[in-house]
Amino acid sequence: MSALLSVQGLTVSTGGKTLVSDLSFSIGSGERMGLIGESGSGKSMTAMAVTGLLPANISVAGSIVLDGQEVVGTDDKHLNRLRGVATAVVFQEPLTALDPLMKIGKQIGEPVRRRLAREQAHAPRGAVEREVLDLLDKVALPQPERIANAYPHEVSGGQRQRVAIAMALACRPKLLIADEPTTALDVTTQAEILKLLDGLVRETGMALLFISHDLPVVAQVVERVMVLRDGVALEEGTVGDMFANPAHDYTQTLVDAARMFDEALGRTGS
Amino acid sequence: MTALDLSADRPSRRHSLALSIGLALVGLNVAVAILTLFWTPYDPLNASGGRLEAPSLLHWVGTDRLGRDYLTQIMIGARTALIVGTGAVAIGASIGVTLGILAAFATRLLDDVMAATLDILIAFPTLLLAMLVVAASDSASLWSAILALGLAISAIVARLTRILAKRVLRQDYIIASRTSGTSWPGVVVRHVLPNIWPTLSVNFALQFGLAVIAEASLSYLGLGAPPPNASWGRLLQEAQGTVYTAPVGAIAPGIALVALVIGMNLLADGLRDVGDPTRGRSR
Amino acid sequence: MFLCKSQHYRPRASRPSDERNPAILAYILRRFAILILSLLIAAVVLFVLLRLLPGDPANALLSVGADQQQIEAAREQVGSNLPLWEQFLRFVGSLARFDLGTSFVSGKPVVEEIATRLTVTVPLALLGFALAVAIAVPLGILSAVKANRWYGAAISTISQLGIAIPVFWVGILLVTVFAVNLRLFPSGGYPRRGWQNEGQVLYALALPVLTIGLVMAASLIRYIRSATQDVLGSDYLRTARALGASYSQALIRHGIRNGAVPIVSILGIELATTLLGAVVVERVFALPGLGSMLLLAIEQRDYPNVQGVLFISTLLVLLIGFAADLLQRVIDPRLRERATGAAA
Amino acid sequence: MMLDLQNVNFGYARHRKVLTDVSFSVRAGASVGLVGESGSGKTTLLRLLLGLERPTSGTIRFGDETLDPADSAFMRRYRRAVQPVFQDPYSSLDPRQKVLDIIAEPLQSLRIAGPRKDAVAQALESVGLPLDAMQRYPHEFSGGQRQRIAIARAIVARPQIILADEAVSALDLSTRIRIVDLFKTLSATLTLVFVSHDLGVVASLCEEMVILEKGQVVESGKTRDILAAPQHPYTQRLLASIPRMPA
Repeated sequence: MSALLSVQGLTVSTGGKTLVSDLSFSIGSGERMGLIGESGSGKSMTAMAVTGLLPANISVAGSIVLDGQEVVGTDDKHLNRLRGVATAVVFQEPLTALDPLMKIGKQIGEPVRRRLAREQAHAPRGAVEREVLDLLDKVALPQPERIANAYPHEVSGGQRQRVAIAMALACRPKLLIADEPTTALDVTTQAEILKLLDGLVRETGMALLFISHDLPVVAQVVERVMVLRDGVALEEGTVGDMFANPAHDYTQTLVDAARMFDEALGRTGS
Repeated sequence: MTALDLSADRPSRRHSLALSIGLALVGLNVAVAILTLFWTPYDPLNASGGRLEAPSLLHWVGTDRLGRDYLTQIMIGARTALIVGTGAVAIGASIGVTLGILAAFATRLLDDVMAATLDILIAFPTLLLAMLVVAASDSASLWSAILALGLAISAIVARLTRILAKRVLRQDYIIASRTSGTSWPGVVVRHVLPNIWPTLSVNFALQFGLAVIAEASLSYLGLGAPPPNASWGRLLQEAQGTVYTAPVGAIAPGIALVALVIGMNLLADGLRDVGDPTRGRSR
Repeated sequence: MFLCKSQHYRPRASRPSDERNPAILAYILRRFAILILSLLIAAVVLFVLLRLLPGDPANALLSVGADQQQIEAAREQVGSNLPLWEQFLRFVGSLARFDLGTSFVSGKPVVEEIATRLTVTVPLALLGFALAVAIAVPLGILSAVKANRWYGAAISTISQLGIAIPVFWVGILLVTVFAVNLRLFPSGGYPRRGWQNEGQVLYALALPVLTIGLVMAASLIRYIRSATQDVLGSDYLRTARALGASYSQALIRHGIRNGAVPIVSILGIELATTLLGAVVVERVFALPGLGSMLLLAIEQRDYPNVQGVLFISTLLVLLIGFAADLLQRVIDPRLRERATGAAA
Repeated sequence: MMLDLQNVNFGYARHRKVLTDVSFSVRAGASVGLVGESGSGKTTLLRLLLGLERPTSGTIRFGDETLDPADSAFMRRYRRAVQPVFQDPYSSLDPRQKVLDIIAEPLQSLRIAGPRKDAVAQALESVGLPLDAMQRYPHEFSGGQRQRIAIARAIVARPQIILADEAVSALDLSTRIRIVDLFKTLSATLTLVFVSHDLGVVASLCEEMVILEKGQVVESGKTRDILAAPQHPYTQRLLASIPRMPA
C-alpha cells in the first residue's frame, strides 16, 4: 500500500544550521497524524517542506513523496499542480493569513475557481458564488452572505479561522495540513474550531497533518503522533500508547506537565 | 514562527565593509576640511595658472576660468559641505527630538494637533523654504541656509521621533519601569532615547546628505554662500558654462559631493549594527 | 452534505459598504478641513517670511531719489502703510479670490504669468514622474524578487547611489553626454511659441525629463523594493501559494493592491518633490518654468511674484497629498474604518 | 484586606465600557487568579491595579488607603509594595540594558538604600539564575530565562504583592511548568494576583479565582469550589472547552 504522504530522511538546513534532521514518517489516505514539538523543534519547517514553500535560502535534502509525486527538487511549476490539489494548509494566525484588502467571499472564491477550472472545462454561471456560500455554511459561519461581503478585519478571530478553513476545504485536498490552527484563539473558540475540524475531516475523509505544541489539543483530533525536539524525531506512536507510556524522557516531561495542569482542574471536563 | 528568526540572519561582514568604506569617505572629507584651515595647495582667491587649464601635475583637477586652482576650491567646498551638514543636522536634531518626545508624551488631543502640524510642515518643500529664508536674509549667507535646512530637518526628525518613541512607549518594559517608580524624564533617558537612537542616527546621516545636496542646489541656483566660501554647488554652476572646453570641472565637485553623502549613509548603517547589543535578533 | 442557501451570493450585489459611506464622507470632510488649515498656515508662513524681506515692498515701485510724498503714495498702493493684521487679512482675502496681485516689474497680473509658466513646469514634472514610475516599478519589484541574484543586488546598489546625487548634477552630466558629445539634444532653451509647436517642446523637454526621471526613479526603487519585500514575506501570499496559486497569480491577485497601499502615499510625496525638483532642473536647461520665475523674482525683489509662485506650489503640493490620502482609503478598507475615529 | 475593589467601572470616552461593576478583594498572603478570555477586560483591570489608569467610577483600596494615581507620596509606597510581571518575555525587558541595570531599576527609582549589587544577586539567586547573568543582555537568554529576569526585577525591592499578567502564556510547556513552580514558591511568602486565560495554570497556582466575561465578574470564590461546581454558564463553558489529556 502506498502512503498519501511519505517523508524519508528529510533534512532541512540553512547557513550551516540544521533545523530538521533525518526525519521519516508517512500518512496514509484518511489518516490523522500529529506533529508535536515546542518552539524551534522544526515542526512548522517540516510542514512547509511538504508543501515545497520553504524560502530559497533554506535547503532541503531527503525525499518527500506526496500523492505519488516527489516534492524535493521538483520545480515550482510542477509543485503548483500538487498544492491546493493534494494538500491545503490552515495557518496559525488567521488575521495575517487572509488578504486584508480582499472581501472574504472573493478570497474563498479563488481556490474554488481554480478547482472548477481544473475539474471541468466549463463552470456554470454563478457556480463559484454558490459554492462560496456553501463553504461558509459548512464551516458554520452565521449569515454567510454578510460574511462573504465583509473584509477580514470586520470579523472576529474565530470567524477568520473558519474562513481560512473554508478556503482550505475549497480545494477538496487529500491531505489537510493544520499548522497550530488554534494557538492564536481563545479557549472557548479553540474548542469550537477543533470540533469543526474534527467533524469536517471525518465527513470528507481527508487525511490530516496536525501541528501543535499542545498535547491535549493534538490528542483530540489525531490518532497517531510524532514528537519532535530540535529537529529530531524522538518517538512515534498512537496517542493512547504514547501518552500512557512515553518512551523518551522529554516526552515524559511534556506528558507530566500537561497532566499536572489537567489534574489541577479536576475531573470536571470531558 | 521559526521562519521569522531565520530572516534575521544577515551577513555581518557586509556591514563591517560598509562601515570601513563609510569611515574612509567621511574621514577623508573631514581631514581635507581641517587641512584647509591651515594649508591649501594654492591661494583659493587668486589665479595661480592659466585660465581653464586641463589637469596637470601642478593643478591636479585643472583651473577655473579665472585661473584659480580647482582642487583648492573643491577642498574648501568640503569644509563648507561639512559645516552645512553638521549645522543643519544639529539644529534639526535638537529641535526635532525634543518636539517628537513631547508629542509622544502629550495627551491625545495635543498629540493629534502636533502630528497634524508636523505633517503640514513636512508637506512644505524644503528647498522652497530654504530659498525663501535665504532670500529673506540680508545677504545670502551660509548661516541662513543652515538655519532654513535645520528647521526643515527638525520637522522630519520630530515626526520620526514621535513614531519611534510611541512604539517604545508601548513596550512592557516601559510599564515595568514606571511601576518601578521611575519618573517620566527618567523613562526617557533610561529607555526611550537609547532604544530610538539607532534608527534616529541613521536618519540623521540621511538628513546630513540631503542638507549637503540642498545647500549645493541653493549655491547652484545662485542663492548659496557668497564667493569667498567655495561651495561644490557653485563650482558646478560655474563649470556648466565651460562644460564644452573643460568637462573635468563639471565632474570633480560632483564626485566629491556624492562620495561624502554615500560615505555618511554607509557610516551610519554600519555604526547602527556595531553599537546594537540586540543585533542579529529580531523581535 | 451541502446545505444550500436559497439566495445566491453575488459579489458587490448587496452592499454593506453603503453603511460605510458616511464614514468616508466624514473623512473627506475632515481631510478637506486639514487642507484648508494647511493653506492658512502656509499663508501665515508666507506672510511672515515676506515681511522679513529687507526693505519696504513699496521701494520696488519707486525710482531712485523719490520724495516722501511719492513714497507715501507707493506705500498706500502696496498697502504697507496699514497695520500688520489688516495687511494679513487683505492678503488672505485676496488669496481666497486667487488674486495674487500684479508684478512690480512687468505690471502684469501674477496669476497670468504663473499660468503661462505652468505650461512648462507641469508637463516637465508629470513626464519626468511618469518616466520615474515606469523605470522604478519594474526594477523595484525585480530587485526584491531577485534579491539573491547579482542584478537584484545591483539594482538596489545603483538606487542607493542615485539618492546621493543632486538632480542638477545629473542634468549637467546628461548635457555633457547627450548635448555636448553626442549632439542628440539641445543643452537648453525652449521654443518661443511654446505648445503651439509640440514637437519642438518635446525635443526641448527630452533631457530635462530624463534627468528628473532618473533621479526620482532611484529613490522610488527603494520604496517599491521594500513594499514588494513586505508583500513577499506576507502570510496571505503564503496562504494563496499553499492553496495552489502560482507565484505570479498570487502576486497579481494579492500583491499589487497590498503593495500599492504604502506606495500611493510615497508617490504623492515624490510627485510633489518632482514638481519642486523642476525648479532646479529648469535652471540647468534654461526653461521658462515656475522655478525660473521664482529665481528671477527673488533676484528682482518682485514680491508679488515670489509670493504667488510659493503659494501656488504649496497649493499644488497640498492638493497632491490630499488626493494621495483619499486614494489610499479607496484601496484599503481598514483605513476607511479608522476614518470614523480620531485622527491617527 | 490587601486589595479591595468596589464597583469599579472603566470605559474610554464615548466607547464601549471595558469594566462594569467589578468588585472583589484580595487577602494578604492569598493567591488569586483573574481568569478571562480576550475582551474580558482583564488587562485593563491589571492596568487599574498598577495605578496606570484611574477607574471611571468605584474605588480600589490598598490596605486602608484609596489607590490614587495622582497622589505621588502614596504611589511611591504603593509601587514599592506592588510589582508586575508581564506576558511577553521579549518586550518586558529593555534590550539595551544589562540585566544588572534592569533588575536594579526599582532599587534606584524607589531610592532603596543598601548595596544594589547584593540585592540583585539575591534576586537572581531566588529565581534560579547564575550571578554572571548580571553583565549580560536580555537577548542572550531564552524565553524562560527572560521571564526569570523579569520576576527577579519584580521581587528585588521586596514587594508585598506580585501582579502577573499572563506571565507564563508565551512559554513552551516544559518551560512553563518550571516558571509556574517558581511562582508557587514565591506565593508562599507573597500575595499573588495572577491574570490569565489559562484555567489550568490558574488552577494549579491560585487558591481563589475571579472569572471575568465582557468586563463583568461572573463568578468568584475558592478555586476548588468553582472547579467542582461551576455556577455560571460561562464558567461551565470555559471549563468544558479546555482540552484534556486522554485518560
